[in-house]
Amino acid sequence: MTYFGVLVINGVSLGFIYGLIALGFVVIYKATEVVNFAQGSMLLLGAYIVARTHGDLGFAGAVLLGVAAGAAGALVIEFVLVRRPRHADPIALAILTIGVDIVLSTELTRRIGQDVLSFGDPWGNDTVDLGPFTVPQARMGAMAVSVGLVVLFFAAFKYTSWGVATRATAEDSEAAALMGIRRGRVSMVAWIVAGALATVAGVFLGTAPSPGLNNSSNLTALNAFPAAVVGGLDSTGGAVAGGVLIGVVQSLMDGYNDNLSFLGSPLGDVSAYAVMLVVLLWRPSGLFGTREVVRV
Amino acid sequence: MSELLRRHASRAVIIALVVVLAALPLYVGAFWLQLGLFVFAAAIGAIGLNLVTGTAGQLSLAHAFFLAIGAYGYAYLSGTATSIGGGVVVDGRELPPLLAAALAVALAGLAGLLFSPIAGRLRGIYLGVASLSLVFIGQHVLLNAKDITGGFYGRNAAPFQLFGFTFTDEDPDLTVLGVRFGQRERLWYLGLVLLILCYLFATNVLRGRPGRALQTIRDSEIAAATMGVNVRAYKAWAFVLSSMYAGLAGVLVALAFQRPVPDYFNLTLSITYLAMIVIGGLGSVRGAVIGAAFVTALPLVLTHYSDHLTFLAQPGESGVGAADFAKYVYGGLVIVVILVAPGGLAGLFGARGRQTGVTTDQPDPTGPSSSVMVKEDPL
Amino acid sequence: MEPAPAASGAGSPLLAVSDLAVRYGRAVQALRGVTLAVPDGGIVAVLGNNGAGKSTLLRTISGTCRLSRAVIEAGSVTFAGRRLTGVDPGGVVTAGVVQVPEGRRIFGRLTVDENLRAGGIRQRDRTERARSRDRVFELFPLLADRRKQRAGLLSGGEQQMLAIGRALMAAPRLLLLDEPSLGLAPRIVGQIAEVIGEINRQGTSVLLVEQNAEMALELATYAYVLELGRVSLEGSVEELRRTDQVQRLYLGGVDPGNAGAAARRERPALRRWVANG
Amino acid sequence: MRTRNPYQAGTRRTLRAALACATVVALVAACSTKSNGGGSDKSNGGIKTGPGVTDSTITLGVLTDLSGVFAVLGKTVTQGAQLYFDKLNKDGGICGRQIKLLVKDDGYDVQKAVGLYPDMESSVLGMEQLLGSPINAALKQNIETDKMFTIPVSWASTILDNPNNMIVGTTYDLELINGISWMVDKGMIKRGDAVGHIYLEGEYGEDGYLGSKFAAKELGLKLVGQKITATATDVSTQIAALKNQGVKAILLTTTPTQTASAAAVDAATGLNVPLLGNNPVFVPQLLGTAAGPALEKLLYVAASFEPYSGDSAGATAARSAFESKYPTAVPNGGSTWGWGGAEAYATVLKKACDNKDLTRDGLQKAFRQTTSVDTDGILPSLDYSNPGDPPTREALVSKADKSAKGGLDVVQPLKASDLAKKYVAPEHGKGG
Repeated sequence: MTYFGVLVINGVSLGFIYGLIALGFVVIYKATEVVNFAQGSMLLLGAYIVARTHGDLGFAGAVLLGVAAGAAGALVIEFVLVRRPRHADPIALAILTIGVDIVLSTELTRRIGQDVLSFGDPWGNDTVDLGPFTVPQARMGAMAVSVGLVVLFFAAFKYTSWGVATRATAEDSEAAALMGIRRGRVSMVAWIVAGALATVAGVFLGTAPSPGLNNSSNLTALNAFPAAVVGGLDSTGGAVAGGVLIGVVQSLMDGYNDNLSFLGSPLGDVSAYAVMLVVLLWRPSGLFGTREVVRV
Repeated sequence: MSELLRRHASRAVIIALVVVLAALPLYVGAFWLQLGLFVFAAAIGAIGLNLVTGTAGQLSLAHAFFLAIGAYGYAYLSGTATSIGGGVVVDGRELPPLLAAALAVALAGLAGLLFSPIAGRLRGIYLGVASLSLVFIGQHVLLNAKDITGGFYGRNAAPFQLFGFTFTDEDPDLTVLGVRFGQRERLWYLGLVLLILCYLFATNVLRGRPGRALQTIRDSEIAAATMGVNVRAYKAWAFVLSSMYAGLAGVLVALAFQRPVPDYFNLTLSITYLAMIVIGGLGSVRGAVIGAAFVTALPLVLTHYSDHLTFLAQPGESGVGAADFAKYVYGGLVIVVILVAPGGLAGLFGARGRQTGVTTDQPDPTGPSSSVMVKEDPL
Repeated sequence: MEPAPAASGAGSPLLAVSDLAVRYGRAVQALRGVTLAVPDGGIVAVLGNNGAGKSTLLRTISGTCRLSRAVIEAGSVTFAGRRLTGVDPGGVVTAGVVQVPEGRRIFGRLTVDENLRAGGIRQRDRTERARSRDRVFELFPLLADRRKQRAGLLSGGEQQMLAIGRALMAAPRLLLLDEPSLGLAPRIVGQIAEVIGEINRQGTSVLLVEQNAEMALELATYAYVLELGRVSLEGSVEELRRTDQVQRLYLGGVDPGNAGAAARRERPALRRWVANG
Repeated sequence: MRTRNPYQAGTRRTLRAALACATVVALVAACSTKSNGGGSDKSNGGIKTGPGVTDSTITLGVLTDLSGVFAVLGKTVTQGAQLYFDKLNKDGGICGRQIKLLVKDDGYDVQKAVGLYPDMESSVLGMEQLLGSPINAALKQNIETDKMFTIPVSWASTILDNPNNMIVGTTYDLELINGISWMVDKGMIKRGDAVGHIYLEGEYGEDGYLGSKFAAKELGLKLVGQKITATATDVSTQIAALKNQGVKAILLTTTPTQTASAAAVDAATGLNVPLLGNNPVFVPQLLGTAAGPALEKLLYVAASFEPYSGDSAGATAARSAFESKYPTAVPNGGSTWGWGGAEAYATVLKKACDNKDLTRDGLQKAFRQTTSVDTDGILPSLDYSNPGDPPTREALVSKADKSAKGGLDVVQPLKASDLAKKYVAPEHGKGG
């Protein structure tokens, strides 16, 4: 039972990080109908800046700079690329973000090389005891910060003008335009938020129990894809729930792989995608997503 | 009159190209032949992906999975039971290679058919993301179903045979105009013929009723449905056809590799195929071929000439090497094409521009099937 | 022909559309030189069949025509002496022109309150915003009762009220109404008409685009008839009521047995139900 | 296509030549260079020479990863080999010929490797380096057909069955068997204990697992395996599973990042059991991460070659050459092994020279006559006379240590344990 608990805690703590990335997918999707395949590179970009500057700025300063850089990077992508073909079809834009991802991730992984970059975070390898469980402080920090960010995000999404404007645009962009809501601004803020969230997620992916940022850290964003889709691409709550679900499923599948050896091994990565496929068969718009409204 | 002339000129160019390609094995070395094989395989695969993504507008990232089915299907069906290392013994069906290849293509089509209920239910980007999962599940199976795939170690693909003629270095020894025709030369012609057939088939499909139906679906599924197009059936059919193309490309890859390994059939491969059809020009068969040639050849050719390309970091130096540079170029081209040249390379080079319809990001608002008209009809 | 500033008679009109030509793509010419005016404080109606160009006219004024890839070929829109052509939708709202879209298009997943917030998003002044909200709740007490409810759960008439209320949150000087009576029961249409009259009495000018000519001619003082992208008829409401054309096509009074006209009205309505369902 | 110009590199014929060949049947073989691209054996000054060999040079191929996930390893190994050949060339080379490396970067991409191989095939005598398990697997057929004498940068016992492969060192399974024996000797684990093994999906990981399974069976240990993918960076779930089984030690056949994660979680969860990894689990950069202290406390690495800091004459020479050429680079054991591998290859070349046969067949023959490669202590003496058997069964154990150059310090010199001498892998004896 304790073992089960450990697996669940591991899964949940990882799941919140997935949730942060997935939230970025969702907020961009809601504001612009674009699925951003460059999220992994944005994560790498912000985290790379943190890793390179923490020596001079300290952890907190580096994180601030990294978040700003991640947000700025996202903004550049949005501004230069995605905004220009304003009426382009979302699939073409999704492919465009794949192009961005190829270029950006090539450059960043080339720079990182074989290094394992640490962030100089205050948690180190210290742990916290929760009853029978021992959890790395960094993961507790990740959970606390993620929960904090998610709450902050939901509050902003619910109560600020930006939140209202984004939700209105997501529902009916032409009607929103008639209210004077500028879609460009909604989209800009969405990309900034996604870039910032990705950076924070990147930092947590590189703190204990991971040794640091390396040239494959961006691939974790691939796990956030199933998270976002399982929850429903247009559901912010679904992103977080999907992240936690995927994190827990992966952790349990890995942890009990011995009992599931007929499925082959390792099961962690593939289980995320298998879950996604099953969910999509059952609910084509994810667990909490709204069915696509078809307007002729 | 000038239209007629242009068509003749265009046909002449294509025939000239085919003649040049047919003569090439007499002149060029192993590197170029191997490269050519990859290009032929990629072009066939790209034509297939283009049917489903370029023409029907269904984003698919599962192409690597269907290629794997073709490659491993062929290796398994034509192979014999052998020990391949690490104490693993792979099974085989020992079918004649031609039959094995045909069945492998059919198998890939069947996989497409099995996936099509999912594809039929999902719209737009959801389909793209769902198709991602096939690649991951495929990799998992390739690595775990060891007695069929050989696991990480791969398994040998039997040499191709056609009516007793083997596509290997000997048996029979073959010399044409003084050039010894080994495995690569022979496979070159096989690949070339298959590509020509696939090209002609695809252009015919697109020119006919199914092509128009697929374009209508891309522009608006609702409009297509109201016009009497059976959307679900056509989407399924496009998926099946596209996976069969991928399966054939997979068979060629298996023959070119001699030993397919799971590492190859990963997400990067799917993305590479997507890059091919975007760079070539979505919706255009010719574009798919041009894009496939460009994306496949670029990294290899750059590496081949890297000694002479002084702006590239030489092996061992730090800086941007040929491999990275190729990625910048084709990643950048994907961006540029979508931003400014929706017709892709085919649109730039081709006399008539886009051949088989418009690109997804600019539905022609005047067309009767266009979503814009349906959506914004100023009633 | 210079349009008469009609009833108000005072100086230059609040909204002046002159020689407007708009085209979709290469083939569809939606407007072919439309000229009309809305005087300050007036209610002006635009009548017309499907495809006459009514929606395109409103889209061009509100700056959203670019979203549907329409191109302004010629002409201009001027509001309170300021050119609106080329101004983005946000700028148009700031200038004081707000459109209530056809089919209501309320944000169904947002609450009533949030819909109103979305409407007032360009209003930076907090007290102004509160004043607008009070005004909306005064006009539509029902919305005040349901402010926490999801807008999608409202009835059709309530949604229309919300759509109008939402537009009023931006405190417009000119309200553009695109077929507010569409799909509503006659009793509700009456209520809506009353509210529009009230809004106008409080000082907001109204440009009302309608197929329901009865309602439009009730409210308006001056009206235009659009046909195939051109103004085919205009005049004061009294004058127009007397013309055969308006009688026959829009009021259905003269020839009750005219099945063709009836069918013409039936079909588009049906089409819209499909479209928005 | 970019290939219309028949005069481009790699092209050796013209249309005219081809037509001439068609008419002069007798000359067919002579003018058709492609047909004998694999072995245009000539006799030259009493020495038979093959492709890649001229009067003054012997060209060897290096197909490696300089831009992909294993770029750092590929780079340092290549640098080590180049430094060795630089020294050798200064001393006069082999058979009076200078050794030249033709280096191509495949970025750890299978298709690129398969595409670039024919580019090298006809211009090199053999492959001094071929990096990557999937690439070795994909090119296996070609290597066999072309009789290409190759050093794979891989230590998997599965490649022993290819008679053209020269494994420099012992295999992953034997590294771990030696390492586990050492742990038992040191009292870190004892009969009846549970031992965990986190290993990668694929050749590398599964070969290591072969060794741990054997050792566990022989030594009465309870082995708990946890397979992971190469991209996983957090192994806390796996460690939790092992902790649940009460393991007393954890074996690692992982990427360096995963090693660091394992050490961090091992220490952080209070498990604190020693870690023993195969030679690729470690790069010195790990010691600068938050996991550094845990690694220094817990990590041991089993390898059949000396780390960068090794004190043998060979390792010292390799180190001083590296330091003078690349004073600012972060050193790691790759260059040391690269140097040793080059020396091993040179040993075979010298033998082929003595046999007056610098062809691929000659190389093959010389290879089988090589019973003791001496690398001045970098590696144990290597014996290639038994096809399919590892050239050595010895391994050393080193410990992560920040103060040592290259981050590793030897705690147990090269030695073959009794268990290692007894071990038979599935491939053993199958080569040739």
